[in-house]
Amino acid sequence: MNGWTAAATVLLGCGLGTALWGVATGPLRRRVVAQNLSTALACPGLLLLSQAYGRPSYVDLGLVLALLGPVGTLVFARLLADELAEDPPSARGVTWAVAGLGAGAVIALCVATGPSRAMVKLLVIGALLISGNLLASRALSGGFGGAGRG
Amino acid sequence: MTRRGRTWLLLAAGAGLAALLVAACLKLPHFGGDRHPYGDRAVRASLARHTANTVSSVNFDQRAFDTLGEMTILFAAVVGCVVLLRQTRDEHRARPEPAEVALPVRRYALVVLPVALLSGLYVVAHGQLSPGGGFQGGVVAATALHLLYLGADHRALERVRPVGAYEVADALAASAYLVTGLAGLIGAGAFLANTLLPYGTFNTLSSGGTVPLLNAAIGMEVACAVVVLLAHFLDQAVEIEEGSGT
Amino acid sequence: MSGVLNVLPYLVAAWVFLAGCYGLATSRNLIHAVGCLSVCQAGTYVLLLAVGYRDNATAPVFSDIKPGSRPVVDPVVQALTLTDIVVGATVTALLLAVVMQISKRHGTVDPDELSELRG
Amino acid sequence: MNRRTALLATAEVLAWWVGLALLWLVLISTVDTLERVVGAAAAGAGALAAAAARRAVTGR
Amino acid sequence: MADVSIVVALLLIAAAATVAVATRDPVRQALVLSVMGVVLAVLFTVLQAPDVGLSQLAVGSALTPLLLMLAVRKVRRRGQGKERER
Repeated sequence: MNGWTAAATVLLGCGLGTALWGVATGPLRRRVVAQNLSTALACPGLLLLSQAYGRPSYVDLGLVLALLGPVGTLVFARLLADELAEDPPSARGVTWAVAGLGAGAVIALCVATGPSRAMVKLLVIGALLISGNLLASRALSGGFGGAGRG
Repeated sequence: MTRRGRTWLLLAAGAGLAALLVAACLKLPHFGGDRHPYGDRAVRASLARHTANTVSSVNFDQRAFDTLGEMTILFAAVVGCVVLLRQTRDEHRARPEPAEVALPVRRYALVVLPVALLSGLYVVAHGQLSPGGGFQGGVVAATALHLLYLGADHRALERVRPVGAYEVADALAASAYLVTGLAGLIGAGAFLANTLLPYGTFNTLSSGGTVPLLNAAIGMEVACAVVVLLAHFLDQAVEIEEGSGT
Repeated sequence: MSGVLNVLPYLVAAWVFLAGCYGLATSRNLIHAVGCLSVCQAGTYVLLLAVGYRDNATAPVFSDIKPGSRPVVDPVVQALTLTDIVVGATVTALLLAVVMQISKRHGTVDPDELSELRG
Repeated sequence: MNRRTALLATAEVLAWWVGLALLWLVLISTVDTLERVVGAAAAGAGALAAAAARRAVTGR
Repeated sequence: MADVSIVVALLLIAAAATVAVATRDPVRQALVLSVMGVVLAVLFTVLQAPDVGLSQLAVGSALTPLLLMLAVRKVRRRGQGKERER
């Protein structure tokens, strides 16, 4: 048992639990935000788990989630553009808070790894994750002006 | 049968099934137990053939014939979709007007597309070493292409995605798997036998005999299959309309 | 704790499977039914991986650990599950294609209305 | 297509290729010759895709 | 401690499956299924199956939602076209 496992369990349990609750109830605008945050929270969780198990090869999961998670949110932003335009979601505070959480987790992991190839990989994943999620959040609140056709 | 009656029948049957399942669960070997005879043998066989990722060794060496079956299901499902979603005589194509996409979204799509494609290829190429393989990497690479639909519109996607070429590549990849298997049959006496190529140094790209080759064939097959599937879905959802309009 | 944990994963797998079946049977929309079918499939993934788990073991991937240095979980069930997931997704696509055809032919995706049409 | 646009297109592909090849070196754990060759090929495919995507979106 | 993370992931999956079935609108169900895919990937990771988790992430995060949403869109567009003809 170690602190990394505890941190990952708390992050995933609380974060994904909240995201699940958010996606299950409320209006559509809250559900899409919760879906975006679920990937933003799960990716640092997976990276922490990789450190907890002492397996650098698990980092690939974080890489794929950081790349495809925002793509999934863009799918919803694109195909629900009409519905979301009537009632645009605004979750600036939560999005930045979660992005900060992800950045904190990545920095902690980088410190634990020390300067090496693995650290650069972690930084790349962190950059992809945070930029992707901020952008997906931006796309949800009106990134597809008058779209919904093409 | 009325709706009410059906619900009662469902609940009764579900309760029976649940009782049986719970009874079965209580008799299963305990979760986390130490007895995994097949697993231990699979790990030993995989290490003997210098394949670092045991799961890939099971998929593409020890149970390669089973994977051929899986690939056939995938291929059949894609053929089924292509047949079901073709444009019929009473439908016509309506060109949708180009979508307006915010500039940051478009830039993000253009930057992440090659990065995701490279990651997909990385996952395929290192399938026999680290977690990953043809099935996962193929899906990642195919999804990467569709960023072009999300970041621009369907017309831009169509410019870089000739569906015919992907259909041919899909069939070629499926035959490449078969040809590798036949090479084993001719050279080593058994279909898909992994004894032809040298096993190489453990934990390098060329280790594992035919595993990397089959891995690459599956990666290409899955990627092309997903592209063809999504192409037909996008056609139906975005372009094809009913009625014999002009 | 460990007494419950001995069977909890199997019970969760059964619960997920039964929940999916319930949704499938009571669904009023064929697209929703296809989603419920993928929930059923998730139950089978959980069952398979729970059977292969070993306490305090790690993944049978030796790119970053020395073979034999740590106990590993069962790779056979993992191989079954991972092909199942990708093939399952294409089968979902096939079913959705059938749903789109039904909607085109009959103008509805409610199974109840569909059976009325036939009778 | 005149000389200038051809030169610009080549530069674009080359820039993408260098960036993606560096990314490949970050992703992998051990470096050897075959790894470099595969990485160069994968980066080439990625660079061509990037240039084609950019043209499909902007150049009509 | 590893046991705790397994229990947490299992409970999350049970909850996600229940919610996915109870959400009757296909669009909202697609959102729940996408979150459920992420939760499944986490469960596979704590069960020490990164290959399977990668497979689930690749399929569940973008491909399945895209297929479901395109099907919903096609069915809805048909309905709208019908109403316009009347």
